[in-house]
Amino acid sequence: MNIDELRDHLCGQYPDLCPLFSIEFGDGTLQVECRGLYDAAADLKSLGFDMLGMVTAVDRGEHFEMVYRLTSREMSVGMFLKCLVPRDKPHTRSLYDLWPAALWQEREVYDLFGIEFDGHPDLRRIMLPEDWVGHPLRKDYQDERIIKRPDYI
Amino acid sequence: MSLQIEEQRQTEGPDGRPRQELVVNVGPSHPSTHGVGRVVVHLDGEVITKADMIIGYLHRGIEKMCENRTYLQVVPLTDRLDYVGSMYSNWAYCRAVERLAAIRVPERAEYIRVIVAEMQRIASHMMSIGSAAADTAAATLFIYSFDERERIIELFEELCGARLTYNYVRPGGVAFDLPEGWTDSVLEFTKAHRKALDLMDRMYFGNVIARGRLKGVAVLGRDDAVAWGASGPVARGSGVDWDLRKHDSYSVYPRFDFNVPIGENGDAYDRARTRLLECYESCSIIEQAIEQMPTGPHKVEGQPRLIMPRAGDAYDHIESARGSLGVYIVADGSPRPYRVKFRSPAFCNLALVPKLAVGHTLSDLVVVLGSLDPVFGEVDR
Amino acid sequence: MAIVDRVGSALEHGPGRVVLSSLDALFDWARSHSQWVMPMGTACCAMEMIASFPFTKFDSDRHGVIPQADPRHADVMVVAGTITRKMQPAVIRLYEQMPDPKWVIAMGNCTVSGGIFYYDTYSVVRGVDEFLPVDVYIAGCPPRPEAVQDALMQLREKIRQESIGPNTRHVRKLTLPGPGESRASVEPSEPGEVG
Amino acid sequence: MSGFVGGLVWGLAGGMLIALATVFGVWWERKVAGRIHMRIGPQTTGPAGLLQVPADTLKMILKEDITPAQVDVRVFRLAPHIVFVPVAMSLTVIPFASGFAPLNTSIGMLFFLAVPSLSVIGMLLAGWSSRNTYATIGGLRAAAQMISYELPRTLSVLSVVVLAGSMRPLEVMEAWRPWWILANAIGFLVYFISSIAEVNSIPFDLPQAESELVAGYFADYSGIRWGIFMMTEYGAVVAASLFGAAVFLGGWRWLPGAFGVVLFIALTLLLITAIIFVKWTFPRMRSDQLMTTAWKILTPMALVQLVIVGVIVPWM
Repeated sequence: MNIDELRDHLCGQYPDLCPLFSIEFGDGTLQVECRGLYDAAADLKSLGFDMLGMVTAVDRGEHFEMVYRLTSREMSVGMFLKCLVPRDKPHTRSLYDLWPAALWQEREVYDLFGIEFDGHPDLRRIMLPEDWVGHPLRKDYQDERIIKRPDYI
Repeated sequence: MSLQIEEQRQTEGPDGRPRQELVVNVGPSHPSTHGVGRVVVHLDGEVITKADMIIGYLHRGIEKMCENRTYLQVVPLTDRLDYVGSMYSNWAYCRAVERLAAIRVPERAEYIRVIVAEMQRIASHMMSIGSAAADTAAATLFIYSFDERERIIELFEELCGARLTYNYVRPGGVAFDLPEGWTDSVLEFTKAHRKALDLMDRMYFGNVIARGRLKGVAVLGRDDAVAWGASGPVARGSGVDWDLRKHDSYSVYPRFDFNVPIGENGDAYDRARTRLLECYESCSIIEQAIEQMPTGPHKVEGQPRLIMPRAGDAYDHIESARGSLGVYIVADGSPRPYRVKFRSPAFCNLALVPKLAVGHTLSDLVVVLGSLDPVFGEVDR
Repeated sequence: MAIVDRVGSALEHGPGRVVLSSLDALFDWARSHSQWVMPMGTACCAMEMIASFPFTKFDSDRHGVIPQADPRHADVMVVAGTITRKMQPAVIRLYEQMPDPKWVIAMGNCTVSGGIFYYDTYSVVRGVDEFLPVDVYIAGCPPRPEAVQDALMQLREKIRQESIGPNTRHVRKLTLPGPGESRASVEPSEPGEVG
Repeated sequence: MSGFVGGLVWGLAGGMLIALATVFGVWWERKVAGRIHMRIGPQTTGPAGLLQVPADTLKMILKEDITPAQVDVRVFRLAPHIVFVPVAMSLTVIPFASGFAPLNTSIGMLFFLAVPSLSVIGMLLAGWSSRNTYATIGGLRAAAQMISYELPRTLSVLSVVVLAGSMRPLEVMEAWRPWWILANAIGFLVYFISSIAEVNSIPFDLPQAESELVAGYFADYSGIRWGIFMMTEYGAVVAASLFGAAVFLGGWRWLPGAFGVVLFIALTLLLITAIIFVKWTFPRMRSDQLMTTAWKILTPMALVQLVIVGVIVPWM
């Protein structure tokens, strides 16, 4: 199934999600509000997206953008699910109930970005030691141990 | 940064008397953790009642480093991710960059990429089968399979001068064209390798002790495998028919005729044997690719070194030896990526350890870890 | 306290300087020809390290080098691969568990200086010599197995020049770096003459 | 020479024999393992690497002898000797040549089987006193394994005793006939397998289990105390091979005089090599498989062997 067929399929099944769907670089993206993220994810799961491939975040300045990569085995297609989380006290609902694969991936996002996941059963740091201060993948992360690479392109 | 393990729990035994659990810390430097993983297991007798997998001992912050490198400079970093299969990380990253910057790769380059990727798959599976066997003390099989891997490494060395970190697949093609006579050596290797695989199959998978050790251990159901995001031989060993080469086909893979070996029971034996059978298929793909390989340029002519894709984000994935390896790049129009995220299959597979290890003995813990085939460079990144 | 301590100190204070030199020759021969390695492999270099231990192509067993999983049974620690701040206490603990005399080989650029992970990263220790006394450095990313064997041969040369006299023994005190300091205090037991 | 002095002399001789056999045995194992792995093995230290093991031993003596802070010091220091002494003692009843066994006692066969199994106490103590989780598990595994495998091993030797009608090793050897090899084939197999288990070699090396328990019950020992454990291990291999070569394969009975002794040594070496081959070929068992093998396979086999012998003996 290619990406246009996926859009038609999605619009047929869930017309209210249809205007949020866009296509860029050959990949579909569903941009939702973070309040409705869990429901949208549940809808997509019932649509046939049975694998949660990747959970990550991008530091967009004012916001963190949560990025979920969903894959459907029967449709042989993947797509993004995105939402924007505000920067102060960032938190969003955990998708662990839908896909257990989120267990470690959300821990990683929590560790490196500091985004909290409501309903996550085991939210601890995973990559860095427990006593680490800060969340290094944020763009404003400060650490005097980092030596900046000289700029020669 | 404490190495202390948590307090031992008091539980009640079946006779009502208090019983203390034995808490055993495995790792981070243990002969069978395949790197620097650490598992804290709670034992009742020798049976694991709780396992906590702790990772991050090799977290080097590669994703942060990528943000201060140009697109081409990231390629050597991807070598260090999956150090048993460097070609995969190279290729997955390059595919994502090519998707972002709309680079069309010449056909010969795609064929070369397929050949090196399949050779890398054999090398990686040899390492995996061998080290999983070494965990059950079959050291000789490890040495035999490592010898097979060594042959591929020699061929790679001839190809790009490095034994482990190749930096060979670059955005827009591959770094160098094939050396003269290289394909003949590869064909010789695949012929000899099939015999070696037969030997290993008889020696380990036919051995009654090895079957007893592997069968019925770490059983992963098909639905669980999908829900936990397992991929590669771990998922296929559980009967999930999902191979990106076949089902979400990329590059020139649709042109080859090959099978995807599927396991039935989802135990450690099926996983290991799926890897072994995949090596046969890889041999066949290599032979077909060499036969079909066109002449032409091995990289895009006139490709500038400074790649500046327009703003946006792209994800691409390939089937690595451990599963679907994805790379997600966010570009902001500058010569450097804004954010690079590696979706590592070993990370997702390793999350299954606490689930799979419970109920088995301490001896089986190393089998569980070995059957998931973690490479900690990729797990921790 | 090992027997060698008693022998060494007895001969040091007795009339036996001459005896000590021939004992040195014997003991150094034994130590230099039997380097049992604790493979402290963390990352990419671990693969090349494995390849250089008893394997078909590069057989280090020819020189008496065999890997030992238990630090208590090992003489040489080969630190192969990037050491992160999370891993650092474990490496120090393992080094402390090894019995004297012990040596350290830093294999690969990451353990020499941080290598490719020198810049921009927040979690990598830039070289194991920040917290371990390193005897031999191997450059390369990763070094070839031949380089590892060469390092072991160089370490053999180094061991041959050591004496069992108490002053020059390999006693080095280690402390974990505090929050403010990066370099561990590495101090020899006593500055003494070389026997 | 009798009594205390004799025991002292033969005990020392047994210890020396174990030391020598270890030096040669380790070298031989590393060479054989090298051949199996398509490599060379020790080569540069001494001619053909023969001085490799002396160098290792000397180095081991010179290493620091660590007594970790958490251990029970007295038990920790005593344990290696408790492991070593019974194995050295067991060598004294082996019939080395016609009319010569250092300790020619009327219960020699039982002595050989019973005494070395006392070393399990040492293993248990070593594991327990180390206060190390790996060592504790290793010690417990060692106790369970060695006690389980005593039974099939003893039963398999019992069939030889029944055939010979004596428990005195020299009398067994005098009564030995070549057709016993066929009559005792099952028993020999049981003896061989359970001996591998008794000496903790792969596939029965659960107490040490390098890939699981790092080093098992001697994980916290270093220097020469660890060396004693290693020496005991090889000493037990040599003792089991000597005994098997004598009472099952006939030892020196095939050829007269000194030739017989040479053949005996050759047969022993054959058994040692077989154990090394098994060690480097098979994977390790799990503890439940280990117990299944002992109680459900080997013990019935040994009993069948006893029945066969019981049927044969009245016809002799």
